[in-house]
Amino acid sequence: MEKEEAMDITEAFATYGSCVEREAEVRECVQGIVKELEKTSYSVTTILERMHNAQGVQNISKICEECREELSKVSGQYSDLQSRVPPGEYYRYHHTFRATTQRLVAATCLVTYLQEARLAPHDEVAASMGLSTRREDGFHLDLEDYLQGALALTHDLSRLAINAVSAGDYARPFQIRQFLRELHGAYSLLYPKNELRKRFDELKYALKKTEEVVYNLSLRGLKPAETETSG
Amino acid sequence: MEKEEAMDITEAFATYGSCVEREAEVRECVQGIVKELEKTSYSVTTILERMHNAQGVQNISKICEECREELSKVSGQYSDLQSRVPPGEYYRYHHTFRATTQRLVAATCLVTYLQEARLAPHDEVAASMGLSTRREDGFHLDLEDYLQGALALTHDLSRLAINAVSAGDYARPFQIRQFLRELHGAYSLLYPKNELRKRFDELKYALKKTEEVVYNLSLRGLKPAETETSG
Amino acid sequence: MEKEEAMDITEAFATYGSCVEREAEVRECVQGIVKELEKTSYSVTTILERMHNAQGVQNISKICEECREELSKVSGQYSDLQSRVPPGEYYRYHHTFRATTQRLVAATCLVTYLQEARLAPHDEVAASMGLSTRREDGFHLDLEDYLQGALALTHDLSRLAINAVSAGDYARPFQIRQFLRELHGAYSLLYPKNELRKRFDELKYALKKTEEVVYNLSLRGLKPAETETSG
Amino acid sequence: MEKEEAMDITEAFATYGSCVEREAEVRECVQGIVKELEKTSYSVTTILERMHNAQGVQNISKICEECREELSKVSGQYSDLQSRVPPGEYYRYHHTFRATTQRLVAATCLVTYLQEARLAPHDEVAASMGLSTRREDGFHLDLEDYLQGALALTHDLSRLAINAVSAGDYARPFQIRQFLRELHGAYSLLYPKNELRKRFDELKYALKKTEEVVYNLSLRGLKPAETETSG
Amino acid sequence: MEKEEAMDITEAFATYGSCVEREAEVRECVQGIVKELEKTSYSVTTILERMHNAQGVQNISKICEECREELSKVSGQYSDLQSRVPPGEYYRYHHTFRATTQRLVAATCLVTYLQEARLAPHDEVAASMGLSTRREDGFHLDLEDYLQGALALTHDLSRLAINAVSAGDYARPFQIRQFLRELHGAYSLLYPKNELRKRFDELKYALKKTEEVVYNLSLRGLKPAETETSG
Amino acid sequence: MEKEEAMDITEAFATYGSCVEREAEVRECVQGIVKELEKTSYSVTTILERMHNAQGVQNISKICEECREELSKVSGQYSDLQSRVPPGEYYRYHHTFRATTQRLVAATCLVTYLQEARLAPHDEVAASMGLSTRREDGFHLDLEDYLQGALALTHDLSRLAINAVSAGDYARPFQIRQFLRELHGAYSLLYPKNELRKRFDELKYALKKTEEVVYNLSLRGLKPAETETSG
Amino acid sequence: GLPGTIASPSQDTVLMDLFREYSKTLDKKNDKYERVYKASRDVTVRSKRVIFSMQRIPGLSEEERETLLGTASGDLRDIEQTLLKHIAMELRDEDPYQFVNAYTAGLQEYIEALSFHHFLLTGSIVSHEEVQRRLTYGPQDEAQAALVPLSVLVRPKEYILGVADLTGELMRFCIKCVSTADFDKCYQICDVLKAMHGGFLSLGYIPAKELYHKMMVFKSSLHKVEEACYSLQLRKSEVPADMLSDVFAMYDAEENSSTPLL
Amino acid sequence: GLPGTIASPSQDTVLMDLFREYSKTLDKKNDKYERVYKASRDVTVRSKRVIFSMQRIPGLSEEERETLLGTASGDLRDIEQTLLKHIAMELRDEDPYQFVNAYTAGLQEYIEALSFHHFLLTGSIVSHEEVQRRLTYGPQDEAQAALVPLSVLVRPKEYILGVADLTGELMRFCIKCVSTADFDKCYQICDVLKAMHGGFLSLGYIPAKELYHKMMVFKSSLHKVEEACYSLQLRKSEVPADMLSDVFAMYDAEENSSTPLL
Ligand SMILES: [Mn+2]
Ligand SMILES: [Mn+2]
Repeated sequence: MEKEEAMDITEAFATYGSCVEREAEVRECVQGIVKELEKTSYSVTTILERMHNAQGVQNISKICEECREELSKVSGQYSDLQSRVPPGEYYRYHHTFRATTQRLVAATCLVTYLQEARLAPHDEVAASMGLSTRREDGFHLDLEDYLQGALALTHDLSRLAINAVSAGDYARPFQIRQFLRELHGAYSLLYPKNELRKRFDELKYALKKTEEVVYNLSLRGLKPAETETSG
Repeated sequence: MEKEEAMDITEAFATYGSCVEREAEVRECVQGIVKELEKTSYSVTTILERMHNAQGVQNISKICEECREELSKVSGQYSDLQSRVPPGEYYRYHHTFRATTQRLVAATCLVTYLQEARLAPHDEVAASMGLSTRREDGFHLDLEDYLQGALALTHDLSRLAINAVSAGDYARPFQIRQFLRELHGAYSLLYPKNELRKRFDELKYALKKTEEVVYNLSLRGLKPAETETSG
Repeated sequence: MEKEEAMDITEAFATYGSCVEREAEVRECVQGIVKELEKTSYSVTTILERMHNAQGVQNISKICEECREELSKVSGQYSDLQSRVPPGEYYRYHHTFRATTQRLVAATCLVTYLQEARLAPHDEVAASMGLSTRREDGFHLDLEDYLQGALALTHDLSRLAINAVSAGDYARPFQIRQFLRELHGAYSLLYPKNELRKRFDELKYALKKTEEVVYNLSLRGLKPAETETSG
Repeated sequence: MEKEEAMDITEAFATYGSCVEREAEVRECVQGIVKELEKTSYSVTTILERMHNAQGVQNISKICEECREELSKVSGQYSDLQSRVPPGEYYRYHHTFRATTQRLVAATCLVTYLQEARLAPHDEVAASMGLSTRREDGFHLDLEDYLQGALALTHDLSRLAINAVSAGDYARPFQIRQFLRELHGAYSLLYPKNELRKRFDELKYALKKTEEVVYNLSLRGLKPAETETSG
Repeated sequence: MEKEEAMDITEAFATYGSCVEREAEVRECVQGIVKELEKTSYSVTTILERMHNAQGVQNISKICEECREELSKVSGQYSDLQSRVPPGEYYRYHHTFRATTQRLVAATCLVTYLQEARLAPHDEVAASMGLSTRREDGFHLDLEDYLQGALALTHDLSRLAINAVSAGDYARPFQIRQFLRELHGAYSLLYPKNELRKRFDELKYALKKTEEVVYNLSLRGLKPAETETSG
Repeated sequence: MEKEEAMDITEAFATYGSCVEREAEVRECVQGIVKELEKTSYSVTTILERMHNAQGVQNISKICEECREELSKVSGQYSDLQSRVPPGEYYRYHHTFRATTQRLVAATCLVTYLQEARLAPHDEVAASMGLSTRREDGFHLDLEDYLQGALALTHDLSRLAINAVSAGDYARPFQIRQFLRELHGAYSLLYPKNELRKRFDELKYALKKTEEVVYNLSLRGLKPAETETSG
Repeated sequence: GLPGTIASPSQDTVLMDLFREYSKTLDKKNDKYERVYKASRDVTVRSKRVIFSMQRIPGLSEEERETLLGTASGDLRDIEQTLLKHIAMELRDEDPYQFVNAYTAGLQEYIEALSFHHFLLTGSIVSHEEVQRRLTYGPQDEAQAALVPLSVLVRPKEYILGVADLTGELMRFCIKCVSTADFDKCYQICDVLKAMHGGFLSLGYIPAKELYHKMMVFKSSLHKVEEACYSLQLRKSEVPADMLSDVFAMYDAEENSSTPLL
Repeated sequence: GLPGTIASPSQDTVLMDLFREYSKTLDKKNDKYERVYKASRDVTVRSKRVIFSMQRIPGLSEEERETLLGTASGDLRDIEQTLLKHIAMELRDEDPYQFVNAYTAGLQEYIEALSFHHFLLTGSIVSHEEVQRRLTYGPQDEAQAALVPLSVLVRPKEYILGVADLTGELMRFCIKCVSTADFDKCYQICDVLKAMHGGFLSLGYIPAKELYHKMMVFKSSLHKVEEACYSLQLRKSEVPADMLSDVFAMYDAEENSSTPLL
């Protein structure tokens, strides 16, 4: 009787063994795709860097177009990822692509702001990355990742305010200040905690810096006429 | 235009805020249920402890019945848990109930062994806990948790071998040795790594200990006639 | 206005500072007395160490008497302590004498066990230390300290089981196992957590060790006649 | 047989031991020469520190000459080093002189920038240190060491931008910003990782700092005439 | 035979025990005196803190006088310490008063700088603390403690530069920068390593911070007339 | 005025610099000698390791002789060290040779125990190392180093008890237990604290291990005749 | 049972009965601890919200500011009268030090919120007495009048730790004030922080590890505020004093109406 | 460009061109490193499997044992001829020390497997020379005959670290042998481990942190094996030597046929 039993165990464990192996394969495959996403994210960052140049400030719309093109790859990469992560196991691999996703959210939100002077909401960003916003759909853009990513653009904006002045564009700091104020108001509704709180504090610094630029321009009468409407 | 925009953001963020809050509630609720599971696990352990007493060795079947009764609660508790964990978020909360689940697997496997002298396979254990074995079903008994839990009974078995001798039951050590050998063979198929490897090494020690008991009995001619068939 | 403000704050810090100082004084004084208690505890431990010698096993009753005498000092030392701790602030200084109290409880319980083969209950131990058992009485023997202290004797008992065999006393391991099992049953009722849990694990280990001694004796037919029924 | 066995092992350990010793000897000798290089590097750093003084900003060409003279010692010291490191074992001892080499590269590149407003390329720096650029030649200037070293001058440049303004030299910050941007563009091509990534982040920080200086000058109309085109 | 031996050991260890106790007494006594030094050190720090207040900058000479008075206690406390430390055991207790001594050196040097705009040398500081500078004299002010202590004032100076500006004193940052540069030059001669190296890096940081203050003042034309030559 | 001042500082720091360098030389020299002591210590350990071999137990006296020869070098090495450490600075370098000294004390005490079954006292060990026992003599064998070193042999003894049984020597564990008990009694007189306490705990552990060996031998009737009385 | 004999089954039952008693006693204490701990956690959450809402003040109009402070005042009163009172009732007739670890975190956060509110209203730091007074509850009806007054013990430690946390909030508030050009508030905060720094220093060596860590955070907050004041001074330096108001008028023209005038 | 002038666009291009070159060089090296690293990882995985399969030996029949060792031998040969040879080809004409970090882990695991296999076959520890010999590949055809022989550099360090890891496997093997009553093997392992312990001690202070950690693990393995031998000796002590064989005969009667006779 036990003989038979033992064979059953052996069989069962042979099956278990192959399950365990398959999992290791999935993990490796996921890491490979995340590397690709990482590369795209790096390219976009490199393109965006150009907006801080004197010429860049004047060519922002062109820079944004280039970014959009690069970002358009992301959708396919996430679809690859999605096809590798078994349904129901999104959170099993979440930590491996979390940081990269947040960087891509930041880049997307920055481009949207530069093109349309508004914050891209969760669903819009998710859609542009080929992702759902709903957990029920399995593979999605997690709300927290969106919220953290979107808050990561403040540093670049306050730097842009400075460089715009050097390049003679006096209107932009006023616009940026306005946007940062709105962001501040919006995030205030969330009672930010932990990681988000840190980023929120960075927003305060970015806002302070931009306010100083605006103050300095005002002091010197370098306030552009056309900002009246957006200030 | 921006005014309107700002309002949209505000609205969107109010929604985001309530999402974030709901999540904190789920987490707390999950922890509450895990505490209940923990209590059941503790009760079963306390009942099982009695098998090491002199009287216990003779009453193992009664002890096992009591355990079964206690373990029958588990199914309802997991169903509670399942109803709280949103679909697709199993692995988001997995770490909170992982250790407890493994302990319950260990108890279940131990009872099954004591009653039927065989290892309960993954599907059987999962079924007795009211769980699926398939990840696709969302809430399930993870294979790794089963494998680690099932390997955790070796310590108790080698202790039972010792106490059985003190209580004059000379047959049991022979049975236990046989079972540990089969376990060893089965787990060998998995090339155990990391945590599982540690438990596998413990199995080796349990086996060594039981072998020594068997040797000591053999040396003194205390080998029971009826073990011939199962040895 | 700021001047005044600054003074308010300075005052608040001065109050805090003097409060910290007063507490430090009481603590220092308490620590002085605790050192005395510590010395008594150390003496008792040194006396008890002798029971592990070959001659010791035969002289346990004499060793116990010596311990009792040394322990009789404790009552006066606690009364000193009591006079130093302001009423209603028992738990303010509790951590300074907690560990020592537990060691003394352990020693008292060990002596009582060796003399009378039973666990000294909370009120009895408290009385022998000149303490109340009720929080309402201010300075008392905390229940948790009793429970942790009483559980600390298991290590010494399992060691005694070993040394008793070397000294030819084969009955004692059977008694010790019996006592450890009773302790295990009793403490199981408490659902031990945290610190108590660690000690409970030590009890389990001591029990296992002692079970092995009993097994070795049983195997060799060295079971004493009167333990036949419970072995 | 065991005797013989033991001897084999002993021999293996003796071989390993003597190998370790030989390596330790070479390493000690190498470290001695590295100390000399370190001293030269320290001298150059001390000379360069003077450029931050008010008088220094005006005497940069003189400071650079002094540095060149000090740096001319380096070539002989590397030739010493080369004679000590066995052929084909360059990377065996690489870690002992790596940090120092990078510091010397940084100093060399800084001097070249101050004299000629350009980045000294790999081969030029290697030549000035008496080294080859090709691994096949054995002792050479590792490309990565060059790249990391060359990136280490950014901190000093952003500090110079600040001090130049204090000393009334308003053109230099514009030049430095230009150079840091070029560096940024060039290094972006490398997809910097690990150690290089950290240095790249320092470059970003230095660039941002310098941009702020340029902004402050621009705001106050202190832009020098010839930078109008690129500012 | 063993009996006798055991007695010898007991006797020897009784002697060792009393040695160990005597030592513990010395240590305790030394720690008591160090606590007193500690208190003086904290008083001086509290007084010095006032220089950062808006009114403080104008009252620096008064603040310094108060410090001097407090520091005059130090000499007696060190003489106490000296009487307790057995000859030849200075370095046995060195670590217990090392940190405190360095803090006192720092305070002394800071006061001297504020009063006389120069660095107090080793012998002068030692004399003011009632100590020798020579190791042969046993109890002395160790050169390293002086060097580390004197370097510990840089953080406070760069903070003072900031607060002086807030209080409308624009000349002080220029003076502080000058002093920090001289310190930098002097400490460069020591080729600082280890602990001193860390403090030297702090000096560099403080210098950089102060240079930024000077830059901000220069940028706004707030350079005081007399520093024109050295700024 | 500042000019002159600056020069003074430079001069003073040049002097300080040469002091600092001289010290570094002494330290380096001391470390060199300590390395030699280290080597001797390792040789002795390697020789002693042989006593754990199957044949080793029978050759203990020969092993001890070899150790003595090796240990005889120590005296000269300490005399070298003494000549390098300036008077009054023993405790300045104490930490550099402390661990090595303790290892040498441990080896010496172990050899003495193996040869004469007694603990070598402080003065005897010091004498064999060519050292004084008195602090007043400057360079000496510190009492604490002796006490800690002598307690470091317990691990090796409990291991020897095990290996002696494997080699068929059943009497040795009884002797070792006796010696460890005496050590325990002796060190109990010191009321061990801190580092010594840790070693004392190791002694307790070694004693317990050895008691288990004695128990296992007693259980099997392998008690040697002459230890009957003290076992 | 005498030595050498085995404890009888009745002894076993005696032991088990005793431990059943012990278990009840332990459970009672643990349950109370748990209830106090949960209440304290709720105090933390709600106090954090009050603090956060007050952080919105810079940039608001005087009117909005007053409304907001009024709401905060109500919230604080509510925390005192529900959660903290609940804790006080649990602690009645207990040694409060026994449960202090259960409620210290919540109490500190409440003190942080209260002192923040008090600072915004009065510009001063709330006193220890005032805090203790607010958490001492008078008798509610005749029957209870004879009892010891109900209260939550506020040790100086909780008071100081709560106030130490306040410094971080003041720093954040100050940074926001620089943005909204509320210069007076910045200088006021800087002065208060410096006074507190002096207070901390006067304590000398602080044995509490907690406080030591908070001191480090506090120091960095102080430096940030000092630098903010320094940069305000630099701003001011570029405009002759009499020109300043004109500049600000111009500067504010483009502000929307919700920004306060200087 | 001269000082004071701004680098021209052409200089910019020159710089960018240079860095494109640098980038290529870096990529080439990184890619090679990556390839070697991946191959090394595969060596690790496959060596671990070989080790694991050999751990099954205790309790097997002589015949089964030989089959198993034969398979292991083939697997090892395969690892050498594919993966490790691949690494050797990558390293041809390179400074091997440059890539040593990429393949050290795999090489150590291979040495662990090889020395385990060698020990089970011969009872001795494979020599460093033998390992190096196996990883030195002769010319494959005429065209290559003139080249330096292809090889993976085995530093004494890798050899020692691999052998240090072997000790853990020997401990596991020994514990299993106690279960299956293969006493001779236990004593043999104990002797070898003691000899190795002496070897490690003779090295004196070991500067490599890695090796230090392995030493600690080794020591605990050694103690476990010593205690196993001690308990075997205790077992033996209870039966007169001439009775022993009878006892074992009895003991083995109930074993299934796959358990070897003593
Ligand atoms: Mn806060
Ligand atoms: Mn291994």
